[in-house]
Parts: sequence; structure tokens; C-alpha cells
Amino acid sequence: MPAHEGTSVALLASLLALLAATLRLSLPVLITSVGATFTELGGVVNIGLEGMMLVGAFASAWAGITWGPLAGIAAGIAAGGLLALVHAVAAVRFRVDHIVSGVAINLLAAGLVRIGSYRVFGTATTSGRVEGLPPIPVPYLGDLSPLVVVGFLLIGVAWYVQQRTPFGLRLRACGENPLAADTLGVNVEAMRVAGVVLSGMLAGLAGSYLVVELNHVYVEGMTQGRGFVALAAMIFGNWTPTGAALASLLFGAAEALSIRANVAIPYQFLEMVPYVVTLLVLAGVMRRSTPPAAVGTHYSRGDE
Amino acid sequence: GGGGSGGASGGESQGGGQAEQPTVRVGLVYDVGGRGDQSFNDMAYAGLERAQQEFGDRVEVRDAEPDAGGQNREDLLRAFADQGYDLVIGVGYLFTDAVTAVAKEYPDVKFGIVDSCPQEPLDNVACLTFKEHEGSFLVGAAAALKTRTGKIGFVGGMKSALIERFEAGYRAGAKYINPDVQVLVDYAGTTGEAFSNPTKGRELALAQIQQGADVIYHAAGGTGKGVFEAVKQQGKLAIGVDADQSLTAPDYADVILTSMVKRVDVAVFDLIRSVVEGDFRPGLHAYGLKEDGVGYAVNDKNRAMIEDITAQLDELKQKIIDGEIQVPETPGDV
Amino acid sequence: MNRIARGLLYAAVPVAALVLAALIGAVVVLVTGGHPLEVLQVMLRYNLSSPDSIAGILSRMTPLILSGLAVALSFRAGLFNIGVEGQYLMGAFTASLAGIYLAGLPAVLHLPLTVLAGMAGGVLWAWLPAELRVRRGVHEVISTIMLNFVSTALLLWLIGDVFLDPTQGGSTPRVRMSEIAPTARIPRIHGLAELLGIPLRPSTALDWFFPVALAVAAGVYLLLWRTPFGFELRAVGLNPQAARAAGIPVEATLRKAFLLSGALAGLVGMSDLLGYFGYLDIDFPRGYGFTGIAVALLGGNHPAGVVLAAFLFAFLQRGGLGVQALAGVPREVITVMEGVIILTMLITAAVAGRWLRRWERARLLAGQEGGRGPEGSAAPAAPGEEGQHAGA
Amino acid sequence: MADAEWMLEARHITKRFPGLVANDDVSFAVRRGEIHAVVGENGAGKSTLMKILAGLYEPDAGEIRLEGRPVRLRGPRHAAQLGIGMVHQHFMLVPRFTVIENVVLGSEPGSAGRLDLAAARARVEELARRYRLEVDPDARVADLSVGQQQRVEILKVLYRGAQVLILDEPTAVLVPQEVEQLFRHLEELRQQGKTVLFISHKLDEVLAIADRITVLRRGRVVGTVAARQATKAQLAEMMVGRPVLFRLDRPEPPALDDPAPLLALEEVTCLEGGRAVIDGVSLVVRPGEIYAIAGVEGNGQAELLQVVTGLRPVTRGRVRLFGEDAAAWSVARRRAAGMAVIPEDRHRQALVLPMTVWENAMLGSHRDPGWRRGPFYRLAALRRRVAAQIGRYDVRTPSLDVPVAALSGGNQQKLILARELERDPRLIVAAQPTRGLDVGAIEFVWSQLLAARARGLGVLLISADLEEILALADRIGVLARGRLVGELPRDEATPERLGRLMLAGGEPA
Ligand SMILES: Nc1ncnc2c1ncn2[C@@H]1O[C@H](COP(=O)(O)OP(=O)(O)OP(=O)(O)O)[C@@H](O)[C@H]1O
Ligand SMILES: Nc1ncnc2c1ncn2[C@@H]1O[C@H](COP(=O)(O)OP(=O)(O)OP(=O)(O)O)[C@@H](O)[C@H]1O
Ligand SMILES: [Mg+2]
Ligand SMILES: [Mg+2]
Repeated sequence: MPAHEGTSVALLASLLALLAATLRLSLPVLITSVGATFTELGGVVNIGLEGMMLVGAFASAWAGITWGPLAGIAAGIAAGGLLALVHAVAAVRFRVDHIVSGVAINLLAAGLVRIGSYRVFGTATTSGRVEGLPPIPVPYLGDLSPLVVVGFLLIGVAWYVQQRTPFGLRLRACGENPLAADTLGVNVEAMRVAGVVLSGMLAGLAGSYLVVELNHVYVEGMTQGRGFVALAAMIFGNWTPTGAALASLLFGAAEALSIRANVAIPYQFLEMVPYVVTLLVLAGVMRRSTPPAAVGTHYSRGDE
Repeated sequence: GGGGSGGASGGESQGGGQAEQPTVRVGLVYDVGGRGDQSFNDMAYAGLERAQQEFGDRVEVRDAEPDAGGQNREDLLRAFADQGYDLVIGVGYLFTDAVTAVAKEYPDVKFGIVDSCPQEPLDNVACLTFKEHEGSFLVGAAAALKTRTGKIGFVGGMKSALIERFEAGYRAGAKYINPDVQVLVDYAGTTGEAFSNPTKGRELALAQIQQGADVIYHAAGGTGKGVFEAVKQQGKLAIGVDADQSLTAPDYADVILTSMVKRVDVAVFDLIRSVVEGDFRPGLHAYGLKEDGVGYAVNDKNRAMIEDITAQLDELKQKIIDGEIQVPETPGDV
Repeated sequence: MNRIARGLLYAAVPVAALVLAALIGAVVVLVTGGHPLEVLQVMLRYNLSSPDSIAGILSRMTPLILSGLAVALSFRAGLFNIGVEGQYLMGAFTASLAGIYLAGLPAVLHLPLTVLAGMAGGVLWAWLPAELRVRRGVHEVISTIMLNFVSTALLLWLIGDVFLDPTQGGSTPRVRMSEIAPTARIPRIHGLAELLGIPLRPSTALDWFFPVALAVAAGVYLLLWRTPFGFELRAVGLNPQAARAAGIPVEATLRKAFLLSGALAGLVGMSDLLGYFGYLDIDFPRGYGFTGIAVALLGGNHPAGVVLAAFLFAFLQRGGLGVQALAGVPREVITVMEGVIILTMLITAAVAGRWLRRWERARLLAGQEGGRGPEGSAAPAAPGEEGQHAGA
Repeated sequence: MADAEWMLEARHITKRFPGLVANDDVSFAVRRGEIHAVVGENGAGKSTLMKILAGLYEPDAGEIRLEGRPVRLRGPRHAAQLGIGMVHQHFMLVPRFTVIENVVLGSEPGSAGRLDLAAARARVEELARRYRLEVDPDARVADLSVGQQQRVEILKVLYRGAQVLILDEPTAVLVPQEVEQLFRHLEELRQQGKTVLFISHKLDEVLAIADRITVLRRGRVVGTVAARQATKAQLAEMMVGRPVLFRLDRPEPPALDDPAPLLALEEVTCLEGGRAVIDGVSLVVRPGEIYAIAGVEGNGQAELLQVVTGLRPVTRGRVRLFGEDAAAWSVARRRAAGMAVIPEDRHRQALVLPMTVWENAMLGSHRDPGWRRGPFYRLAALRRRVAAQIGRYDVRTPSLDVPVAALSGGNQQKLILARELERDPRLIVAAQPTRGLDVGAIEFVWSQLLAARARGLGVLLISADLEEILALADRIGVLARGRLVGELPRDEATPERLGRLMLAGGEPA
């Protein structure tokens, strides 16, 4: 029956479109939440990820317009990393409470991008168009950004680095038992700073993706709380890159669904879908989560 | 420099009120989002700038922006009024209560408010409102005339009565041209953040395009940039809002059919001029098609795209001005 | 011998931190093309020139104190309630319902009931994450982040579709609920100020909720450090295992602490709602919950510290407005300064505190050549100074 | 000028902490290839000294010499490079890591970009074979017994090529069998040319294994003696500064008309994941008796303690307290009814370390209305009462307001004892009550338990220390694999018999 065939083809098409939208929408959260595993495994809470993503977005718009997409992405990574360094110095070196430092970082970021935007774009809230990388045509899904590939590779790379390299072992030791790591000659401060900066660089990369690849434009506030959502995804994913990535995909799918579903419910309830889904999943299937034992704590030797 | 006010340097404002020449001092407080939004607030600023240019030394202008709601708006207005400013303007309907309160406190200071009006008439407050639905009617008609699929889209920012007025006019205009036209409607969210979410704007537009829409009108601030991007990628058409976006977002000029302009700048300039020239009139100043306060944009960049239908649009415009067409203000009335 | 000198030194730390923060803030202003001295002058003048400006600061403190207390209380129990944001918005909604629909009651009943309804709203919105945490071990950080998002959407629906004030008209109808009855409004404090010989302008927004917030701070202090429940709450926060072994019902304590934090959160919006606006609209002030986290932590999770930190934030925020309007410094510079000031304050306090302890230690070490042994020596052991905050 | 005889020397080491001098002009020397013990009371400064020798703390004055050369240790890693490694009393392990990961952490084989786990496993297995330290290299440390964890710590040190091994109270957490095994390991190490420096409170052990013994008292060296010529009494006197009697009074309890059991377990079984962690245990504790549970750790002692104190629900069977069915009673109800508890891990289960001494002293009876006026605590009265209480138990603390973390282990334990016994309980449940305590403190704790018995209280004592059990118990139950495999009255119990029961899990009929 051709008519029947027609509807099933249309259904398939919308499913594929949904899948593609899920990938697009998940990626910034995915990259950031995978990055967040680095900071947390090292023992530092980083709620400044939102701000780091935002400065990454701004910096990549500026460099992307000036020198092209690759420079844009590099600048985004660098900007996120630099802001993360501020957080790391405050939280690790000076032992400022991680949360407060993160709150301050977010404030800093919000102000800095506005000042920068005035200077660079002549307006506070938006940039001109940013060219992207040449997209990769994928059968059925359409054009995908090369960063989607990078993002998914990142999951494996993060896992490998954390589980199969001396760096990862030391980093995790600093998040679990910094005293033990110190007695074995691991430089706890350096490792923790490295973890924070890595997370900031990846948050910056996520910001770049938003600007250079997804929207081709910078808009103030465009990160829309994705940094916080990434943190939730990381916790939801039980502090592992794969778990974080899966949680991010779940968020992305829920968001894509809320955009594309045509259901007759009050509009505001569609807004809630991703968050309610997460809550339901948490309430239903979540096993007790196990954060790194020393996360959020400061470390110093006993005789100081 | 990093923004700042229209050229007035720091020290001079503090002298109090004993300036000898009759300088009109104007303070303008933005809506959240502030200056540099390339739309609403920037239009208000443009009016301020134009006044500065045209009247030179006869006006001194300064602007500010609240960081959250509540007392902040009131305090900023009051800070200006207290310093003896002659005209203090609140940009955005959120200023309704704040302007009401401060205007009562300072009866000698004149106030302006954009997009709204105090419940009770005050003789030192001028209200600058716009008939967005009238302008939206015209671009809705344009979309219906241009669509090949019979499907057009609307992407709103924050779901609210104000933005729904855009939707209502747009749909009414489209249906007026072609009762069978299908209008897909989406909003980007429920908070102010919905105006700065290009990612969502892009996804909504892509979804609408997938369903067949080929002209999409946005009333969504920065979120609209995502709509432009989707439309550009997919080779469809977009309609801008507030400012003439072929000019403010030139990268997308090739896909912007037209923009529904809302001339906040004109309204603000008119208000300042009225104070400078001493004929301030309190009460409602509603800017519609008749007053050229709203309209659709034609310029060098989109002329080729829209030339063929301008005659029809202008005819509709006249009908609205003449009252032959009543444009609904809420989507429910379409 | 010199307790006073020591006390002074400790008191000097935050002052030094503030001065340094101000210096760095000055650099920010300079870099962005402003005049630091003018900014400082304008800020001080705008904030301190009249009783009304002081009252303006105090009135801004009210929600920050309450939010800081809500966060601090949860931290003390080892919970990380970052859902204060959603909880106070829900509290504002339930209080509005009571304020509108209980009209007719005398004020002595109506006002307290309305405030209670606000607290109930906060409790309601804290209840789900509390149960999820206690029963299912779901980390409250995720659940409260999610619920913050949900609350905004839910509120828009409730305000915009269900309880919309039908009388709103005009060119731009406000999306808001009906007016709260006058019997549920919090009176302004001007009468008291008058009695004290401090006349305030009618427009000044300071209301009786400010002393209430101070009283709540005192109450939280008494609760935490003077009652068995507070003792249990802190013990559970510091060592749940030992608390359980000592017969403290850990889950019940956590639940109560979470709900209490929600109840405090429910108070956060009251001064704005019942003292200022008189109605709830979708643009009700946001962000107090997040500022509350900074207030709580800057205040060391102690009620007195929370009050001081709230003052600092209120001072900066109000001063920021004056600086914008009167010195032409753009808002973003002020936002950056806020971040810089928080960081500088904390870093300076941390570093100076460490120096101070080192100095004190050196002094102690120098003065103890002969004596030894723990008995008889009165060395103040640093109370968990490198200790852990309730982290995620 | 290298003096071949001395492997490691401490010369005039001084280390101050605020309010006290932990090490005061300490000098002593360790011979190459010897096992050298350091003994002293709680708080004598032993751990501090070891941490200095291992590079973790910096001394305020004095010099360390390694093989005759003065060295300045820049940190634990530097010390390790020089061949000094330390096993801390509180293990420095990452519980979530595997054995291999714990061992190689910080000195991983392989390139920077890759952790060569195969090479690591090979080295760890080789070391384990050479020193006969058998442990599963792929097990997660969290799943290992304490004795196995200690082996991991020793492997860590050996992996870094240590010539000198410092062990802080290595036997405090071990059961007798494990102690024996540890000593075999230490012997093995000595034979392979390593030098061992270790701390212990158990003088019998010290005399059995050490070559020479250095005694610290209040931060100063009292002297170094050869183990062969020393006696227990002599060492104890050097440590404490007065003669210590190794004899306990056992005052008899009053004859009671009502010998009804205070605690009775009837066929109690607890399942965990389908496995019985407690399996059909029945026992009674009567007034005026000490009932001891002996057994190799990990055979259900912790679970039994939880059942009795109300932290673990029973799957089958009955728990009766003071004659009533108490299976559903909460911890608080049991405590209110007259049960006192001394948990096994004082840092985790008994104390809230960041809280003050007085707060910890009222933990558990903090709901007592006598502490309050209306809803609020009467602080002054409360502090007076706490001061009196802990005074009776000789708790040494700089003030009531310091965090309890600042007290030495012995004083922390005395504080717990004061807190629990001053509540006037009828039943005391004590788990490992003297773990990590010095002889003086042990003497004190034991005499307190015996005094309680003499007042007609019942005591359920869970201990891994046979000496303690034999010294105190009236009856002894042996727990193996969650089952009570035997019950002996005091006069029939010998270490050998108990040991056989503990290991075999049952006596041949
Ligand atoms: N980091 C520190 N800060 C302050 N005081 C300390 C510190 N470490 C140890 N002390 C104090 O120094 C003294 C000696 O402690 P040390 O740990 O060396 O004793 P110890 O002999 O190992 O005792 P124990 O037998 O209980 O293990 C104690 O009074 C202790 O409270
Ligand atoms: N920062 C500190 N301030 C005050 N006292 C401390 C501090 N750190 C440790 N101590 C005390 O110093 C002592 C030495 O600690 P260490 O880690 O060597 O354990 P220990 O005394 O051998 O352990 P235990 O208490 O189990 O016998 C501890 O008893 C502790 O109370
Ligand atoms: Mg010790
Ligand atoms: Mg010890």
C-alpha cells in the first residue's frame, strides 16, 4: 500500500531528523560533562563550567571571524582553559571554597564577555556570522560537524587517559586520597590544577562548537545553563566519561523530543520534559552514586 | 571604550542642578538585556543618539541598566530623578510600576515608558506603545504571498502576551491572503533566556522547515539568529523583527525577506524633542502603521526579493490605517 | 596576655581583604576606561549619603540573608541544596495564593498565614529532592538543578494560564496574578524609624521583614548550636556514621534539615512579594538562590557571617546601580568587579588567615621552650581549618 | 667517613606543635639489617618521629644521617629515592584502586602516555614472590582484609626500592594469625638485608621480634635497649615512668537475685545479598558477666555488633534486651533503655572529629532533658558536667573547646569510655576497646570494664586480641563464618583452644 509506505517513510525521516537533532543538541553538554570528569576525579568541584563555556563561545566567535574556524576553536579552548586556571589557582593553591570560586568565575565570565563583545563586535549581545568547518556528509543524517566526531572520540580518549595512563592514575588518586598520593611523591596541586584546566578547555571547546559549528553566531547567554546541566550529567553518569556521555545524550534526546514532538499539552510542560525525564530516571533506576572520596576538599600536609 | 554613556564624561554630572544654560538632561534605563542587543534596547539608544546629534549641547543624555528586577529599576529611575534630570525613560513594560511610583514622587520630572502605560493617568508620564500586530499583519501577508509550500513558520522568544501579539498579527495577515495557509508556531521558552538561545531557535526552525515551512518570521531577539542560520542553510526565507535586520545582521541579508520594524528610536526621539521644544504631552502615544511606528522594511538588500509584492502590502497597510481591516491582538482571536 | 591584639588581628583580615579587593576592582575600572576614585566616591555617596540609602541596602539584604541561611543550614547538614532558587519562587507562588484567596481574614491572621504558605511552598519544592536523596540516594545537586529548571516553566504556566489576573488590560497586559490583599502585605518599617528619630522617605522600601530576617538568623544560630536537633543536624553533616551509631536518626534528620532549608528558602521572596510588589508576576526577581550560595560560603555557613556577607553583597549591588547611573560605568564592569571582589576577598582571607596562624604558631613555639605536654597548654587547635566543606 | 654500622640516625631532632614539643632533642640510631622497635605511651611522639624520618614532616631542629651521611629530606618522594619507605598506621591507600594501581602510583612503569600494566603486574608479582607477600594484584583494595592491605603497603615501599622500612603500629589492626604472618615477612625482609623500624604498643611482640628497642616518653628518648636483655616490666616502667603491674583485680560482682539476661540473641540470622553474614547465633549476657566474642576479624563481628546496637535488621530470630523483644527498637531506644556502645572504629563510628571535646562528650545523650532548659542547652552547666566526667576518666585535653581530632588516640578512647559509662548503663557493648592504646591506657580501660562488671553490669566484648579476652571474659564465644562455633567458660579457655576454634570454624567432637 503506497499510502502506508508513505507514512512509514515520513516516520523514518522524522526519526532520523530526531536523531540528528539529538546529536547536535547533546554535543555541547557531552563535551563539557566528559571534561567535568577530569576536574572531579582530581577532587575539585567546578561549577564555573558554565562561565568557561561562555568565554569559550565568545573567544571562538572573535577568533573565528578574524582568522577562521580552526583559530576560533583553538581560541575557545584556550579561553576556557585560562578561566579554569583562575578557578584552579583560587581553589587549589589558595584553598578557596570550590563552590564559591565557581560562582565568582561565572560572574567574571558574564561580565568579561560583555566587555569583550562591546570592544570586538561593537555590541553587547551578538556577533556577526562565523564560518564553520567543512561539514561531513553522513548518509541519512545529513551534514554533521567534524566536532561531533571529535566529541565522540573524546569519550574514548578521556577513558583511556583516566584509566590507562600514569597521569590518569595520579589524577584519580588526588581525588580519592590526596595524602596517599602526596606520600608517593605525586604533586597533588599540579595534578588538581591540570584536571581543572582540562575541564575548562573542554568546556571552552563546547562553547566553540555552539558558535563555530552549530549556530555560526555568538549570542550573549547562549550557553543557557548547559554548564550546569553538564555537571548534572557527569554526576548522573557516575563520574565516568561514558556515563557522562550517555547522560548527555539522554538530555539531548529529551530536548530534541520536546522541540519536535507535536503533542497537545500546555507549552510550558514541553519545556520541562528534559528535566522531568532526568528526575524520573534518577528516581527509578539510579544506583547510589559514588563521588571521588576527596572531592571538594582542600589538601595540605599535617604539619604546616 | 566599554560602552558607557553617550559621551558625557564622569565628573560633570555631579554638580547638581545649578547649570546655567537650559540643557535638557535625559536618563534612560534599559530593559534587562541592555544596550547592545541589536534590537529593542539599541533602538531606544539610537533615538537617544539621534537627539544628541540633532540638539547638540541642548541635551545631555545618560543610560543605565538594572541587573535584576525589583527595586533596582525603581532605584535607577530615582537616581536620575533625584539628580534633577528633566526626562527619565524606562524601556520596556517591566517598568510600569516603577515609573508609576517614581513619577508620583517627582511630579516635576517628566517620564517616558516604552511598551506600556501606568494604570492611572499621570500628567508627567508619556507612554510610547506600538501596534506590533499591525506590522506583523503585513509581514504575515508577505510570507503568505511568498510561500511555495503553503506553510509558513513563526518562532517566538519568551511566550508572553507581548510576543503573542506578533504571532496574532502574523497569522491574521497570512490568513487574509490565503485562508488555507498553514502557520507553524513555536516559542523558544518561558523565561527571558528564551531571547538568547540561538541553538533552540535553529532547531525549531529546522523542525518547521522539515514540516514544509519555507518562510519563517521570528520575534525572538538573539534566538532569531539561529532561525536565520537554519533558513540560510536550508535555502529558505526569514523575516526579521524590531530593527531592519538586513542591515543589522548583514551576513543573513540574502535570506531576509523583510523585517517587521518597530521604531522605538522614533518614539524615543519624538519624546525627547517634545521636552526640548517644550510641548511634552502626557498619556498614550500609540505608534501603529499610521504613525510609521511599525512597518515592514524595504532597502537595497531586500528590494529584489520583495519588489513584486510591495504594492499589495501597501494596499493592505492603507486598509488597516483606514480601519477597513481590524487586526487581532491575541492569537485566540485570529 | 594579648587576646585583644589577637582579636584585632583576626578582625583585620577581612578588612585587609576588602581593601585589596577594592584595589583590584579599581584596576578593573581603570582598564575599562573609568575613574576608580570617582567610582568609589559615587558608590559611597550613593550608598551612605542618607538614611534612605542605608535603608535601601538593608532592604536588599533581606532576601540575601534568608537565602544565605537556607543554603548554610543545608550545608551544615552535609546537604548541598542549590535548589533554593526554585524553592523561593514556589514559595512566592503559594504565598500569593494565600494572599489572594484568604482575603477577608484580619491582618493578624492573614499575614502570618501568607508567610507560612510561602514557607510551605519552599518545603513542598524541597520535599522531592529530600525524598529522592533519603530514599534513593539521588544526589541533591542534580535533582535540585533539574527542579530549578522545572520551577520556572511550571510557574509560568501557573501564573500565565491558571491564575492569570484577568483584570490586566492595556496595550501590554501584564502576566501576573491578582493583587495580594492589603491584610497580607508587610508594612514598612518607617514608623519604627521615626520613633528612633530617623525619618525615611515614603518611597523607601525597607519593611518589617528585615528585622524578621535578622531574627531568623538568630533563630538559626540558636537552633544549630543550642538545641538537640541542631546538634544532631551538625553531627549528621560531619559524620553520619558516628551520628547513626549514637542513635541519631540520620535519614530523618537529613529530611528535616532539607525541608527546613526549603522553609527558609520559602521566606526569601516574601519581602519582595509582600513588602514591595504586592503581586506575583513572571518577572519576579530571580537569582537570590544562587547569590545565597556565595553569601553562605563567604559567611562561613554561620548566621552571623551570613548577615555580614549579605550586607557586603547588598552594598555592592546597590552601589553598582549608583555607579552606573551617576558615574557612567557600564553594568558589565560592575559584574566583573563583583566576581573579582569575591575571589580577592576569599583568597586574601585564606592567605592572611594562614599567615596569621603561622605567626601565632611561631609565637606559641617561641614561648614554650620549657614546658611540654598537652596538659596545661592552651593552644587553640585550628578547628578543622583545612577541613572540608559540604562539597558535591 | 661513612659509618657502615649505622643505617639511619636521628640526631637531636626536635619537632614542635603548637602547645607541645612532640619530639624533644631525640637521638637514636638504627643498625643496618636490624629490626628496631620504638615504644612509648600514646602521644609520646613516635609517629611524629617516624614521619620526620620518612620525609613527611620537617624537623624544627636536628639532623638525619643515612649510612653516615647527613641528609635533608625534601619530601616523601625524596626519602623514597634515598631508600626510606614508611607504612603509616592509617593506611595511605586508595580504596577504589586495585592492588597494582596502589603499588605503582607515582612511579608507574611505561611511558608517560601509557600505563604499562603488564610490566607493573610482573614487578608486583615478582616482589610478592620474593618476599612471600601473597596478595591478589587485581583485587580492589577496598575488598581486602586489613592484613592484606598492610601487605600492599609493604609492597609499595619495596617497589620503590626501600632499604629502610618504617612501620607505624603495624600490628594494632591485625589478628594474632596475621601478626605472626607479618613477623615472618619482617624476618624475611631482614634476611634479605633490609632494615626495619617499627612502632608497637604490644611489648610481648616487641620482645619477640625486635633486635633493639628505643623507648620514648613525652617526646624524649628514655633509652635504647637490646631486646634479648629487656623484660616487659622494665620496658613498661621506662615508658610510663612508674612501675606497671601486669595484674588485674577481678572484683566479684554482687550476687544478684535476678540473673535474668540483659541481652539475649535467639537463633539470629542476617542475610546480605542472599548470604548469611550472621548465621543462627544464640547467646545471652547476664548481669555481672563479661561475655567475649573471639574470632578472626571479618567473621561476622562487625555485623553482630550492628545487630546488637540496632544498626542492622535481623532476617530471622529474636533479639531481647532487658527482657523485652527489641528487634524493632531503634538505636536511640536501645541506648535509652540502658545500652552503652564502644564502637570499633573510633574515628568513623564513635567521634565527630571536627566537633569539640564537649560536644563529643554529649553525643548520644544529647537529647537528655537534664542538659537543657526549655528547648535550649544550658551551656555552662553542660560544660561543668562534661569537665567532671572526663576528669574522672583522666582525659587529657588542652580545653573542652578543641576539636576532638586534636586529642591523641588514647585520650579519644578515654573520652568515649567516659561518655558511655557515665550514662549509667546496664549493658556495655564494647568492640576492640583497646586497639592502638598504650599499656597504661589499656590497663585503665580494662579496669573500667571490670569495675563495671563488679557493679553488676553486663558486658559484651568483641575483640580480636586474645590476651584481652583471656584477661577479661567470664565466658567466650567463638565466631567463625558468622556462626557461633563454640562457647567456653573462662577456666577452660586457652589461647590454643580458642585459636583452633577460630581457625577451624569448629572443634572436632
Ligand atoms: N599535626 C599535628 N598538629 C598538632 N599536634 C600534633 C600533630 N601531630 C601530632 N601532634 C601531637 O603531638 C604529640 C605526639 O603525637 P604522635 O602522633 O607522635 O604520638 P604517638 O607517640 O604516635 O602516639 P600514639 O601512640 O597514640 O600513636 C601528640 O600529643 C599529638 O597530639
Ligand atoms: N592537625 C592536627 N592538629 C592537632 N592534632 C593533630 C593533628 N593531626 C593529628 N593530630 C593528632 O596527632 C596524633 C598523630 O596522628 P597520627 O596520624 O600519627 O596517628 P596516631 O596518633 O598514630 O593514631 P591513633 O590516634 O589512631 O593512635 C593523632 O592522635 C591526632 O590526634
Ligand atoms: Mg602514633
Ligand atoms: Mg597511635
